Amino acid sequence: MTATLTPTPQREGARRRSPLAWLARFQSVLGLVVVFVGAIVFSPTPDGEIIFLSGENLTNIVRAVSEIGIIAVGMTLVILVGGIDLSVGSVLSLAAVGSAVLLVDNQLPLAAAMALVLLVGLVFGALQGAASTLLGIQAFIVTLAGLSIARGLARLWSGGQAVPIAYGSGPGEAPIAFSLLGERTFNGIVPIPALIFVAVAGGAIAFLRISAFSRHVYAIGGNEKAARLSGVPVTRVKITVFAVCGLLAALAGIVHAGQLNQGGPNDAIGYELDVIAAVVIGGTALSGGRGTVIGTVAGALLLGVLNNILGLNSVDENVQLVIKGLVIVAAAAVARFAPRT
Amino acid sequence: MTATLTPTPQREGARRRSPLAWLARFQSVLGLVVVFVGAIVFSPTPDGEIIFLSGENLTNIVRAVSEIGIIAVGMTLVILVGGIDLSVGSVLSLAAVGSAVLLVDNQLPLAAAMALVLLVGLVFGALQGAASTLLGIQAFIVTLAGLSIARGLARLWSGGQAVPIAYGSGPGEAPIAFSLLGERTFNGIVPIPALIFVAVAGGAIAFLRISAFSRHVYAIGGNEKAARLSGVPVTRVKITVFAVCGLLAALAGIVHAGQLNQGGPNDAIGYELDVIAAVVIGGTALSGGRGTVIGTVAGALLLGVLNNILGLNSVDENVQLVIKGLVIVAAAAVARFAPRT
Amino acid sequence: MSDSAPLVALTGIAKRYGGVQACRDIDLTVRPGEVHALLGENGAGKSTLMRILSGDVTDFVGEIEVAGQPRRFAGPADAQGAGIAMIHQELDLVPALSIAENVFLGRELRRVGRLDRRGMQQRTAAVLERIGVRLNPARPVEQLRTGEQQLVVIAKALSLDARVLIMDEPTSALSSSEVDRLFDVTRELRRDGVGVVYISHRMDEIARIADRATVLRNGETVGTFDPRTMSTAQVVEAMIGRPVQSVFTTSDVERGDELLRVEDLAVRHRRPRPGRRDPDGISLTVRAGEIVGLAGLLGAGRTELLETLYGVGSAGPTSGQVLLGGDPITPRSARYALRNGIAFVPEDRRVAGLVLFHSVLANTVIASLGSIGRLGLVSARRERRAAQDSAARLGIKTAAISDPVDTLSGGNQQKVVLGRVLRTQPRVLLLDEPTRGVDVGAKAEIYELLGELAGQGLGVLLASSELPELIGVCDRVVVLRAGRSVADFDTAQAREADVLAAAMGEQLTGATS
Amino acid sequence: SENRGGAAGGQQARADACKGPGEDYRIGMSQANLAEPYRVRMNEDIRTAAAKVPQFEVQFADAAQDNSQQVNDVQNLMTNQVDLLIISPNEAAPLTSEVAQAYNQGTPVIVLDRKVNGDAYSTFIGADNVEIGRKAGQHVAQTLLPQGGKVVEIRGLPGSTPAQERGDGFRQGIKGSKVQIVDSQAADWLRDKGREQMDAILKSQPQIDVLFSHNDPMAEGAYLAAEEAGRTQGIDFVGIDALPIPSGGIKAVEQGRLAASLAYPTGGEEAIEAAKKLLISCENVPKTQTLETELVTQRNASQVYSRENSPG
Ligand SMILES: Nc1ncnc2c1ncn2[C@@H]1O[C@H](COP(=O)(O)OP(=O)(O)OP(=O)(O)O)[C@@H](O)[C@H]1O
Ligand SMILES: Nc1ncnc2c1ncn2[C@@H]1O[C@H](COP(=O)(O)OP(=O)(O)OP(=O)(O)O)[C@@H](O)[C@H]1O
Ligand SMILES: [Mg+2]
Ligand SMILES: [Mg+2]
Repeated sequence: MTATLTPTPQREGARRRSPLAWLARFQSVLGLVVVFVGAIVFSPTPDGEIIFLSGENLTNIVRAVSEIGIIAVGMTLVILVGGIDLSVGSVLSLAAVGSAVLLVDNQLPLAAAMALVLLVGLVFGALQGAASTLLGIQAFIVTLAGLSIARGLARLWSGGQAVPIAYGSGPGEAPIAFSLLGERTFNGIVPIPALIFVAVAGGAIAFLRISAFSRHVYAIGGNEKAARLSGVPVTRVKITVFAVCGLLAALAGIVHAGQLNQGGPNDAIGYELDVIAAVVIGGTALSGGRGTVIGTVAGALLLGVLNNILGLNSVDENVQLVIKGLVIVAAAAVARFAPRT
Repeated sequence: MTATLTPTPQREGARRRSPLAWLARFQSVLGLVVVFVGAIVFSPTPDGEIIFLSGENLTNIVRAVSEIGIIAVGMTLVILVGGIDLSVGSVLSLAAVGSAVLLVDNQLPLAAAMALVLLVGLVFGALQGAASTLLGIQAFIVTLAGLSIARGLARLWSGGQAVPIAYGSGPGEAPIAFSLLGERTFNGIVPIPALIFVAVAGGAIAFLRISAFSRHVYAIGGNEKAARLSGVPVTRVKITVFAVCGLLAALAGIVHAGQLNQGGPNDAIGYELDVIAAVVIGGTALSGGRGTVIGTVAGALLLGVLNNILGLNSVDENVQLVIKGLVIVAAAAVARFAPRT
Repeated sequence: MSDSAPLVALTGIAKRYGGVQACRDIDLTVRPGEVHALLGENGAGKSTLMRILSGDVTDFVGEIEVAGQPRRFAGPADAQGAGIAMIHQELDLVPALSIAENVFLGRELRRVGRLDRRGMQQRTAAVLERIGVRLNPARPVEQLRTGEQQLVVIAKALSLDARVLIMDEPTSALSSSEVDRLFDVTRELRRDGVGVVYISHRMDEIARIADRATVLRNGETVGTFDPRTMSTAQVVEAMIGRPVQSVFTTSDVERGDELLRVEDLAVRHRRPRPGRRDPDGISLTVRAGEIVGLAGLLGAGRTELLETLYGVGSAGPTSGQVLLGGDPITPRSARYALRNGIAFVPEDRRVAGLVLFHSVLANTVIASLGSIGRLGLVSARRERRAAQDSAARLGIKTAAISDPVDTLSGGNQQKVVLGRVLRTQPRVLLLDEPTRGVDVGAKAEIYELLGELAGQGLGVLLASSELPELIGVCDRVVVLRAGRSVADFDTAQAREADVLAAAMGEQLTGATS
Repeated sequence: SENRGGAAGGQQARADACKGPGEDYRIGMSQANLAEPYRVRMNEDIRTAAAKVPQFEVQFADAAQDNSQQVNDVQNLMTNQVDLLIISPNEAAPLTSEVAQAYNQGTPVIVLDRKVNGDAYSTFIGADNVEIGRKAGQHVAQTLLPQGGKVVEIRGLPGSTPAQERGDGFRQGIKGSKVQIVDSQAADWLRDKGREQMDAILKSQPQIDVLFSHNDPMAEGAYLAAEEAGRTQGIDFVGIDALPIPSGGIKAVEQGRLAASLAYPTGGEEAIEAAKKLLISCENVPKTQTLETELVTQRNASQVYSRENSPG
């Protein structure tokens, strides 16, 4: 037997890094680029200034998408493992109510209140993940039920009415530190929610790049059976991912409460579709195993820019709805027809 | 090698039709059975009569779910091919507005108006299917855009306000025949929308049983590549299925207009989740290729019974939300743990 | 060999996938009444060429002539209309549909406008009968074993009554009895003037069935010849471009201590599973440095045994015991098995082995991330190096390790699975049909690798449907029949016929020639 | 107190905003949602009234019932440098600081229908929901059921302020009479939900004398349910809003489905009036303008309808 184990030569060299191939790496942000350029073109320009590009407007956009964006990071993970989480809007509202009640009514210290609220989101998410994986029920059903349950709990906890947050150190007043969430900072330019969004997204991107966990996430969504046979702790990873999504929804809820100075039990209705839209427009496949957090960030910003530019121009609200739909399809088509390697 | 060998004997005969296996065929309706029995148990009984079981109440339930149910039949097909249609609520509203405008403002004859409205739904659905298959964009994005577009069109067509429908033969009045949609028949017991629902579901079940088309639908959702290699016209089938879903959403819109005597441009917001819930609770997999229309009908009725019994008991609305979520998960779990062959 | 006008003629076929030239300037003819073998290493371009002929791949360079007429197929249905049918290498069936529905998918029978279920089931039963399978045509395909699914795919192609039938590795999951039956049918087809293109990596089959053979190498034609006048060694040399003396290597390794011991293992399931054969009294041992074969007919329970040992068989009460290095273990999950040094290569790489749209890299390292980093973190650089290592060691042919696995040829996909499993540094290796679809050269490499690993003290339990492989590679062969271990041969003495006889048990007496 | 234009630094009244009739003005209108007929009508009233002022151009934004979106809308409008902001807030607390910021920058702000907290705005124009509820209650207690009777209430979205206030007002209105509320269900302001709830209510309530609904669409939905059950005869349906549109409550009263409805005026016209004063004629406007409600019954329905829709 002669066959030596000479490796087949790898034709690495043959692969040229064409500019097209380079561009294709950014496929998930291509839609955003197109919409962004469109927004510049169609920006109102009183006094010749491109309003859309003004620093204030751009930070407004980031702030406006930050809640959706924070949750979308968690939703990306959930969708990557082949799941879905419809409960995020309700959990956001539950967390907002919780923040208000704990700070104002229960006079908890800031750190304790925040920790408790985040824990509620985490546990809620984990329970949903457990119900879905351990009972083998489709995540859609479990989290649809979760949507209903969390909304009910938010209304019960708040007594059905928005709980207003006043700041100060007296009874019935929340610590002033909490009001920072509603402020702008860094020369009045960068709003705190935007910073939190950027931190969450950046952290997630970095973590996904270097962690074994993220490999497990992708493998499960790609082929759960193969992942299990490869020794991936499928159930644990899935539950964790749902828990993270719940946690981030709760974090968004805290931001929401800070932004609006109240915990509203009827807030964020229908956010789940916006969040999923950001993820999917960012190129993540609903079937799992394929997608990136960067794409999700781009998807969230795309929706934000679109909303913003339509708002800046006085387009009729109903016509706006039509244009919005058309642009979303167009942006998705552009990304789809981007060159691929 | 010498042996020509007898084939391995297949032990097909050993498969007995156990009662368990028989029961398993009804797995998709098991959740409904459980909820139904629960509803009987918890029904209010003034004068010893089980209100829930009264003929009128039962037909009310069917009427209440009929719009969701009609669309859910189409949604089942869409989900079976591995798609999803988020636009159905908006298309319903568009069709309701269209019915009212065409009958009342444009004074079209009943048949022409209905045909036109159904055509609008059909074309809208087909366009979404085409955009999704031909451009290769995920159905979620396309139909989310469709949701926005159809809503915008509905508002534009109606001028933003509900278009009331009065009956008669004068100008500004709709043909009296249209008012039948709001009536009951068979001794005032069976509401017409329920009849339409039953007809659509029955027709779909029969059609799926006897048509080659249905095999193609299942095949595409189960293994699109295999379907394509077998010569199944994948694109055509997918577009057809989206078109049918749009058509049924429009039919539901006509029913809706008849039921409420108006075409409201803001009706049916969020219906898409209810419709998808009915389909998924009925055992259809969101990943495609697996599910039945019977299951969907059961899923729709389950949600209807649940709403009804909570309403009959006048449970606090917020507690209702929580109970509803828990029951949905429980029903899904029951169906999941039913025996399987 | 017939000299009549060719049924189809391919000229100058070329096809490029990104940086890979899958086919370049290939000519091929198929004549009526011939079995034309298509040979070549993994990734030589066989499947691609046939996918072009069968209308699956439509963007290519070159000409196709059918019965003298130039044709350009719009899709598989179009090619089928022209009388060309193909059995695809990967079992492309719809899991939830029944056998009959799969067989007639896309061309359902109708009677008075409605689906003719009965008719389709009867005709399906008839084709299945023709290849010697008795399966209920109403059964969902997902309940079938891999081998049975392969038979269904064959039945489906036969039912098309094609004039040109392409079989891309139709026997890779079949055992000898089914193969014989398939060849009987193939000879019938030949008699009826059908042109058959036959692709296989089982060299003995080529000699038995083929009238002509065309060898491809790196997407090019090496030549067309008469397989009956050439030895296997010559054919293999043509394929690989260098001589390979013997495919099989038997290790002369000093056998060490007992690594794995299975004592009277039985698994009883809670729910009845039609057509399943659970372990029901299996005893065997694997020692360090030993390669033990598992032989048995389709459905004898080999896969179930391996899955049970790996802890991924469906749950149920177990009796008997499994000892690893002398200690009793209860494998409950793949993680548990892996932690204890047991690794497993599943039978169906596409369903259970790979994330098809993920890269070679990701698929290679997923089971061994712990060794690539620590504290749950991984270094992309080390990950990359590990994957490149595996690719080089196993000779995985891919343009780049960042390419998705499904752009690899079948055999190379199999090597990716093997590479991943080996990276977990197992003590005991459970292999279920590890060379399915792997070319001769690569097989030799894999066998040699196994020998090498055994030399380092690894114990291997290898299930295979290819008897020559089992006898050639293994030290001992344990035969399973109906879930029991019924014989244990030392391959130094055993002949194929003995193993077969043990596998078939009393059935052999009924068999006639 | 009276107010004039915006307030710089929150204190000093500034006349900058008022540049007289020679200038063109852009007005931003932030609407809470366009799903409620009442709000669509409000926008229309604003549009119609503004069309008569050549200097005015109005830019509309629809927050689709989302507080956060409305914050964005206001910011967009401010970025777009509107000369005056009209806002009908979704809820008070979330929009208070946004409105205050605009006002403190010197932009006059007119708050419509729902209040914001504090007083950092130019003027509030709205009706009094408690008062309307009370009037509805009084009408039921004094006119419809002077001998007392059973009332079923269909409420708006749980937790929303108008639902709360209309319910409270109604209870004040029937206080001391023999009118009794026997059932109360929420239908989230929606017509089809109203119908659904009424279906169930009709099952459990053998006798209903008056159906009081927090808005007209829900009352109409309930009417449909009763009609189907053949029980419209004994029940008087009372709604709120009385919108002067074809699908609104006035028509329903005129056509005999509703016994009465109480007008909830949109204030759109009044808002443009106030804008004219603030921007063009540099006059003072009152800090609060409470709009009067009007009881619409069969007697005056058609007259009110044509009055509300007459041009001019
Ligand atoms: N869809 C695809 N995308 C990219 N490359 C592909 C694709 N399909 C095949 N290839 C490449 O084309 C070459 C030929 O592949 P092909 O499947 O034809 O080989 P084969 O001869 O059938 O091999 P095997 O014996 O392993 O099945 C391989 O290098 C493979 O990686
Ligand atoms: N009824 C069934 N439903 C689902 N999967 C099945 C069924 N029968 C067999 N399988 C799967 O098919 C594979 C082979 O099963 P089994 O162990 O019975 O056969 P085997 O001896 O390995 O024969 P072969 O591998 O030659 O098919 C296993 O992966 C098993 O899980
Ligand atoms: Mg191949
Ligand atoms: Mg096997």
